[in-house]
Amino acid sequence: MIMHRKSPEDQPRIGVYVCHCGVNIAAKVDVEHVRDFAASLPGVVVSRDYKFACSDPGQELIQKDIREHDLNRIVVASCSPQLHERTFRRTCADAGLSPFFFQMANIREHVSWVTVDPGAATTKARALVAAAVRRVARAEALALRQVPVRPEVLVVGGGIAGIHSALTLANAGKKVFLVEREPTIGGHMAQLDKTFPTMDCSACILTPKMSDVKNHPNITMWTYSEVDEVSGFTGNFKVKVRRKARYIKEELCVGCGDCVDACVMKKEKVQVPDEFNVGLSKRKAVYMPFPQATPACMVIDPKQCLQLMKGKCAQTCVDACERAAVDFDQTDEIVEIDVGAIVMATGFRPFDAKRIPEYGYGRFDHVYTTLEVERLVNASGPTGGEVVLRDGTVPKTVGVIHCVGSRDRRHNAYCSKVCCMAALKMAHLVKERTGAEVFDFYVDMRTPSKGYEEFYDQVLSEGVQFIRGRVAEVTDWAMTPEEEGKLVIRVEDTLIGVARRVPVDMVILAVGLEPQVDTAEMQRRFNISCSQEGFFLERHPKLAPVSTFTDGIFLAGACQGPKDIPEVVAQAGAAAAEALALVDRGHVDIEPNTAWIEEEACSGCKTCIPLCPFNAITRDEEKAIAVVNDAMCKGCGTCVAACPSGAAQQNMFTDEQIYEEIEGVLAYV
Amino acid sequence: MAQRTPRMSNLHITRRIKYQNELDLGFGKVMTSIPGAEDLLRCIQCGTCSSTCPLSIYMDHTPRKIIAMTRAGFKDEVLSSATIWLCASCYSCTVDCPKKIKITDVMYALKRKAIEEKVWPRGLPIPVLAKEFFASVLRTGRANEGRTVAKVWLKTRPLKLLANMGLGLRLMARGRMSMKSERMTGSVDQLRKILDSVHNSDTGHSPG
Amino acid sequence: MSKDTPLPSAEGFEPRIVAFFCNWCTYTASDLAGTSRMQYAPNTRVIRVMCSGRIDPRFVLQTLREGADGVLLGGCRPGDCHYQSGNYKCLRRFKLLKRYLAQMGVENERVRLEWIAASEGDRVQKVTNEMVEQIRKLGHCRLEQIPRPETEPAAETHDLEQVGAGGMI
Amino acid sequence: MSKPKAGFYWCASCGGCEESVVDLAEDILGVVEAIDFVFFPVAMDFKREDVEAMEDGEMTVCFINGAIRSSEQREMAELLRRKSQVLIAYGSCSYQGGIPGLANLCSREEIFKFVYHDSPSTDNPQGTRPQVRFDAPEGELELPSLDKEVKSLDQVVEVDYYIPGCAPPTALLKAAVEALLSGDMPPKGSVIAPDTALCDDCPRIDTKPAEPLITEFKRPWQIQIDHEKCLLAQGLLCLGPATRGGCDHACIDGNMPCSGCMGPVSRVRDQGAAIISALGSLLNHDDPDEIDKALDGIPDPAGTFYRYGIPHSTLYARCGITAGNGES
Amino acid sequence: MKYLYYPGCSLKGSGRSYEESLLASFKKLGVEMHELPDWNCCGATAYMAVDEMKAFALAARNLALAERYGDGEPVTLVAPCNACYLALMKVQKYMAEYDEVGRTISDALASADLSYRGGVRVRQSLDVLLNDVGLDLLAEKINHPLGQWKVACYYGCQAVRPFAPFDDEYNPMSMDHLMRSIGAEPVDWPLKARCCGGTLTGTIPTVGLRLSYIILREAIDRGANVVATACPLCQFNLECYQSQMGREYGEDLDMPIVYYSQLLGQALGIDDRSLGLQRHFVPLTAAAAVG
Ligand SMILES: Cc1cc2nc3c(=O)[nH]c(=O)nc-3n(C[C@H](O)[C@H](O)[C@H](O)COP(=O)(O)OP(=O)(O)OC[C@H]3O[C@@H](n4cnc5c(N)ncnc54)[C@H](O)[C@@H]3O)c2cc1C
Ligand SMILES: Cc1cc2nc3c(=O)[nH]c(=O)nc-3n(C[C@H](O)[C@H](O)[C@H](O)COP(=O)(O)OP(=O)(O)OC[C@H]3O[C@@H](n4cnc5c(N)ncnc54)[C@H](O)[C@@H]3O)c2cc1C
Ligand code: SF4
Ligand code: SF4
Ligand code: SF4
Ligand code: SF4
Ligand code: SF4
Ligand code: SF4
Ligand code: SF4
Ligand code: SF4
Repeated sequence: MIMHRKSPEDQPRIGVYVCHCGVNIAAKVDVEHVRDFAASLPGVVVSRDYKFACSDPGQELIQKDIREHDLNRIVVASCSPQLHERTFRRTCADAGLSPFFFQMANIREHVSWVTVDPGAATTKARALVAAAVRRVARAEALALRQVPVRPEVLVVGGGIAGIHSALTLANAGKKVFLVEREPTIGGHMAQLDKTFPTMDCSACILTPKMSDVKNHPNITMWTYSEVDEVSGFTGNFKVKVRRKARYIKEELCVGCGDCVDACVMKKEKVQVPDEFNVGLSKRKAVYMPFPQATPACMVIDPKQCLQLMKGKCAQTCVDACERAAVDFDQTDEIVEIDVGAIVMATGFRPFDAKRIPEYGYGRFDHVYTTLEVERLVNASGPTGGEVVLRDGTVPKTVGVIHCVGSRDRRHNAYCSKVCCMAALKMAHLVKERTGAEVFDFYVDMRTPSKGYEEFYDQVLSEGVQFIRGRVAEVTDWAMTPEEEGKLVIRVEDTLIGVARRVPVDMVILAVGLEPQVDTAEMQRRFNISCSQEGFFLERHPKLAPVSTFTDGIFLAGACQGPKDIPEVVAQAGAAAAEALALVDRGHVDIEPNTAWIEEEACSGCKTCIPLCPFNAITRDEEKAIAVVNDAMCKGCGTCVAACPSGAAQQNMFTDEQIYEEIEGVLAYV
Repeated sequence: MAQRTPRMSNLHITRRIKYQNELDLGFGKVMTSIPGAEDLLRCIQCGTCSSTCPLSIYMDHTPRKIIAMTRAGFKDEVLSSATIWLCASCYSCTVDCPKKIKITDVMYALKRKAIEEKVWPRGLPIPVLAKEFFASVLRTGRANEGRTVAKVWLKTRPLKLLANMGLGLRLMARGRMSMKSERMTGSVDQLRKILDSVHNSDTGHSPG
Repeated sequence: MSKDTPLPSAEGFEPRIVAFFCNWCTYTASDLAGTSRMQYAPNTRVIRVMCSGRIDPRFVLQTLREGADGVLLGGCRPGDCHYQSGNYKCLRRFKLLKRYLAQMGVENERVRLEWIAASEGDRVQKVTNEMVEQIRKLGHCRLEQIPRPETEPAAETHDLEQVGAGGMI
Repeated sequence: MSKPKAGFYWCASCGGCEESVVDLAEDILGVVEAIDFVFFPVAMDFKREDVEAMEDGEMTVCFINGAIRSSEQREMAELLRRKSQVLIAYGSCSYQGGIPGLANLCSREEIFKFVYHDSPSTDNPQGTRPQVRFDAPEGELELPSLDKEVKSLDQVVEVDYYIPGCAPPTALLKAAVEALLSGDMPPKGSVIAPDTALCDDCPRIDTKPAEPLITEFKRPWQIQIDHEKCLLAQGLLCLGPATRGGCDHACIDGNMPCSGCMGPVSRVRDQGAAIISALGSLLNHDDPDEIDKALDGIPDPAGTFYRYGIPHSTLYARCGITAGNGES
Repeated sequence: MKYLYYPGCSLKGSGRSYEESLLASFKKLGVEMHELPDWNCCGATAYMAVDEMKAFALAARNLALAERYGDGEPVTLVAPCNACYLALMKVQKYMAEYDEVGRTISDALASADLSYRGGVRVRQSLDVLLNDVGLDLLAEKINHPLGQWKVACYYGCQAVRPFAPFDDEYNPMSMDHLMRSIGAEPVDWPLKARCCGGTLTGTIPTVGLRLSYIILREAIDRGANVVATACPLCQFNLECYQSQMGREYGEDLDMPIVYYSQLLGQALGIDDRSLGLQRHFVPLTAAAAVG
């Protein structure tokens, strides 16, 4: 229920609290001065400064003042409302004051952190406080809306992050939909051979979890599927999932592989690079990404299959399948589901090493990425675990290059966090498998987690040669006879201070982690934000690392930023817990910042009706006026701004409140 | 070069230490105010510049070290270093640096500082070359390579001039060099005005 | 009312700019500028609205009337609006409003619409500094000089694509 | 009981407001019967001295139409304010500046220059301009001086009520007179007219689609106007959605779009901005170029959206003129 | 197609044959080149080291003249010499990016009643040939394909670094494409954009010579029988010091070093003299016979 109450009868009695935030604010803004200034503003009864307003004593202070001074309006001048508005609203509510009689002035993010001159910062803080005081005087008593929450959760992405989130939620008894774009779940972890630092076999620890997902009664797993559309809001999302045509009936296929053997694409040159093996092997049109793929079900690539492309093929696969699972008539299917919360676990994309042409990837056959070598050293990989080069030889010298695409302002300025360890792992594995002389070119060695430094120590003791220096170039330009036919790595050995040329047989590029290509598209579809580097943006890096700015949507894994498996799993658990906390409560409180239309003032001009993005406005034909359905209104205020009669109004953002704010920010000298 | 067995007598044992008061700690910061050198302090000492530089193998300090020394206030060492004069402005380092530091510009700035403080290696014809070049431009608006080079050699290494006479004559014979200067079609006054204006501006990056 | 606000003297003139930022993108971006400690001119005061679609031309006029020297409107990039298309509505009103403002002698640079995504803290910094600089050059917004010589209703050049592109020189 | 005394005076006006009184037709007799006109320069031969001779507050009511631009108009407004108990701004010019207010888009000098020199019909070889003082054979003559800008009545004196319209609908005048006579007046400062926008009682509202209905703006002469269909939906700039009703949709009935003479409704601060917002929102283009192209169809936004209210507009009101004491 | 042309000092001196062959080829291709009237020295490399602002000022004056020449129309200024190209690009960019440079240079120009507002597009001649003239038109106009040449395309540093938008800074290909289009065979080699030593050949010859030699050596090793350059300084270093290099490293070096435009001219059927081939020390013809 919303009460449309005009300003209450009683005069505003306002309390103002100017927060120091330790020194975050106080070092720039003269908080005492702002406090005194606030005290002089009309309606202000109490004005204080305080070290940490959001701390318990800070909140208690406010509550005490509310009771003792009979305050009916509160202004806290501190950080961004995005951070602590809820905290202080709760403070007010707990002291018996409607939470909507609270107003925040952002003097940290918008003032102390961005202003050089303390005088100017103080002036700006005063303006914002003045505006907040004037605005809060116009605040109205509103009630939170309570909306029931659906108990189901959607997990998008079936890497280790998505798998772990889904299992946690399912084990807590919630129904989970897991939507994975590829034909199988598993993500990048499935492609890894061993995992640092303990070097357990990736498949051994991942495969059981994958089959748990498949078999869990609470999990609906849709692979080869994508989310097309998301609407609704926290607790009540409506999601359209596109289940792409596999051309194989999932319920019939047992993954025996007879169809693959039968497929007409016998010759390698008509086959296509195998995605799972990062192009190191080829596959046919009908395939299963890898033996433990989950579900163990084939898929037919429509961009490859002759029948699907040209409508002409002997269809040997159809004949081969005893279970008659091949079905060329399948089409994409759209399923609509309702969920209460969403966990995004869409992972990362490895940096494309071609973007650093000086390293010769794609130009020289013997330059590989770490991910490719993961497949090379893997017993079920394209070479059966043998480290052999594209020309069939075994490398005798190998160079591993760090920071490829990372810590590089021309590409990604950030550190990819896992590649130092991945490079060390490669150095170790390659040395172990081939006995080659391994050179490791690093800029800074970053091994800060549990057991990581110990791993570095081990690799050092194994005799890998570490050269501190960022490689300038991998070239086939030989200066000496020994360099002929080799790849020469040009680098400055910065610890010794000389330029070196190191000839090697094989180069391994430790590529960084990048946001998925379609992150921007996903951001739009799910209405969440991205940070500068393109990963999904968390609500707060420390205090809300798995929440987004859109309520009800949480983040897990490498889609939020580069991280390794232990961290991914920890975060996936956290995201599941947050989602659980939401759906388990059964309802959510929704801000009542909805629009409403003053009946007598509305001329029924129909201006507002087509503007509402959520079709919340309809025309009451009898009264010949417009009416807002506040369950559908999300409070954008577009109709309010457009109404030429001033009949449409928005709770919490009334014209008067904004006019007060305008006058407030300008009355500051 | 064959490695000689070290003997106590030819082991050079020197004591090396840099005292804080010998440094110019603000030097790096000062340099960042020069257009192109603004990112100097961001260097992570990765050495890409040194390894891509075709000349680093001749340098007394690699470009990376020059950046480190500049930042750390080793002003005297930097300005008297041969490195800055060996830089051929090929811009390899500038395009390769992962921190987008415009090292070539830093090298230019250091050269200018060295000239300003009169600490360039004696006998190095570069400043003279630039001066002659400037004179030529002021006279005709254009550079005459032949004349300029001849004059430089005359002033710095007269013997060299003789040695290169042959080349000069061959070039002249092929119409590729002339002692007669090309000139701008208009008057050089306008050009002078422009240069005077720069000269009188307060950029602080013109040694004047 | 701010009628008591003394006008800053001509020298040492510091423009006063009111910014209306949408909650989801531009306000978040300005928070990000804060958390990233990007320093910029202190002349703007941000008023948060849920969507750039809430920005009523009346706010802009009222802001100028109250003595502001510039108004900055900020919304999500085209296609990124949290409410689907509020930013387009804002753009259309803005374009019409600018034509009127031009007739009233309000210089083009004083009222500006920018699309700034949540991740673009640096654009908040850049746009603010740029605008402060431009308005410093123009000086105080002296509407009291109306009537002015006729101004051509200047065509608005603020195109969706161009926003942020930042023309050369 | 003596009849209440009333005055009716014109300032910068076209005469239309007087016509509207005449339009009362036979009702005028009733008015004259109930009220004693003591000052009505258009109709009766009273002089300024007669007014000056009155006691302060002697007139019960005085209607002033027309905007204020000259010294004489200002003096008369002040005089009549003193002499009357209730002062009513009659008509758009008096209410918000009206058509004369558009002159504020140009400077006084520009106006003089055009009128006395440049206009095609001017023949003024000596370049003579009117002077405030002029030595004629008959002696020194004095003319009123022209103010720097046009103001609404309430920007010069306090106004009690407003009757909007260009010219005001007779029904409103009648209603005002009746209310006055019965003593049942609304709160001071009110606009005596309905407080909903014109669309409310527009006969075409049902034909107005609830969708972004504008793709281009057209002038009435450019199209064959449909008699039934919402004019806005036909691409004509109808200001009805942002304009107070009470005009009995006269223009609409004449197949002409509303040009906004009744001013905004009470909750709207600025009529022009309101219509800018509404029309901008309803424009059916997302592409910036398309938007611009459509907007080119409004060559004079200030004159179009503020045709009757430049002096009262939000922006203009910053020009140092008091905002007026009225609703808006 | 019409362009404004900035020759720079070298193309009037040691690099004359570059100008001769380029203008002749452009003419044959129907491209009009108008020499920028009253141009002055671009202020390149040597000058930057002594007084950067003045170097910028010199370059900027040319841009200002070009902009004025355009009279409001967009102008493309073609600078075939790498050093000039870089100097012009650099001042343009720095004027826009650094307030201080922008201000000082604008003031300096203003003192001589000039101004520069960023309206000139500076381009390397290779860029124009590849992207405006286009390989298709070239293919049409070629009447003497040069099958005998295995060309090491040598771009030098400053054509592709650090500002050039038209080609890859590590492995540039535009000249390679051009050579292929005239029937020659470009060799694949890694030193296309490595530094030739620039002015070091004159100032610190031991180093300069070695840099040039490394390039020459690699070109030979990769099977080239001619080196094509895009820069008068590179051409000078590689050709004029060849005998010195030979002495220094005890080798018989006899590699013709020409401008790509000279090969292009030949393929277009222009006679050798008009292409300035007689100006070279190592004759092209001789090597062709060998090759
Ligand atoms: C070469 C290399 C070696 C590594 N070695 C180790 C190691 O030894 N130890 C370690 O701890 N970490 C290692 N890592 C890091 C590890 O791979 C990651 O931490 C982990 O895989 C991230 O898991 P994730 O689930 O977040 O993302 P991902 O594994 O990328 O999974 C994301 C999943 O989401 C799916 N998806 C993406 N977009 C959509 C969409 N729109 N709709 C539906 N589904 C979508 C993808 O198909 C994918 O299945 C290594 C990384 C690399 C590159
Ligand atoms: C100098 C320094 C600076 C840092 N700066 C940063 C920074 O800027 N940013 C950042 O992200 N991180 C920073 N950190 C790290 C950060 O402090 C820790 O990550 C964080 O405090 C760990 O929180 P915690 O709750 O796990 O442990 P703690 O903060 O150690 O809390 C553990 C609590 O458990 C109590 N406790 C212990 N044993 C028992 C018991 N048996 N029974 C009951 N109670 C018990 C303790 O009394 C204590 O209150 C910094 C750390 C240090 C040392
Ligand atoms: S986080 Fe916010 S409320 Fe808490 S101390 Fe800092 S500024 Fe104050
Ligand atoms: S489609 Fe048929 S043949 Fe192919 S794997 Fe499945 S069950 Fe076996
Ligand atoms: S983790 Fe290591 S290799 Fe990866 S970006 Fe960071 S420092 Fe470079
Ligand atoms: S505020 Fe926005 S969502 Fe709500 S009714 Fe108005 S237009 Fe629709
Ligand atoms: S725009 Fe305003 S007046 Fe028109 S229908 Fe909507 S609420 Fe009513
Ligand atoms: S390349 Fe850049 S970051 Fe690396 S050492 Fe050189 S200057 Fe520093
Ligand atoms: S510009 Fe100078 S320092 Fe940089 S790579 Fe070239 S020669 Fe070396
Ligand atoms: S817009 Fe005009 S024509 Fe249309 S309904 Fe409203 S008043 Fe009538």
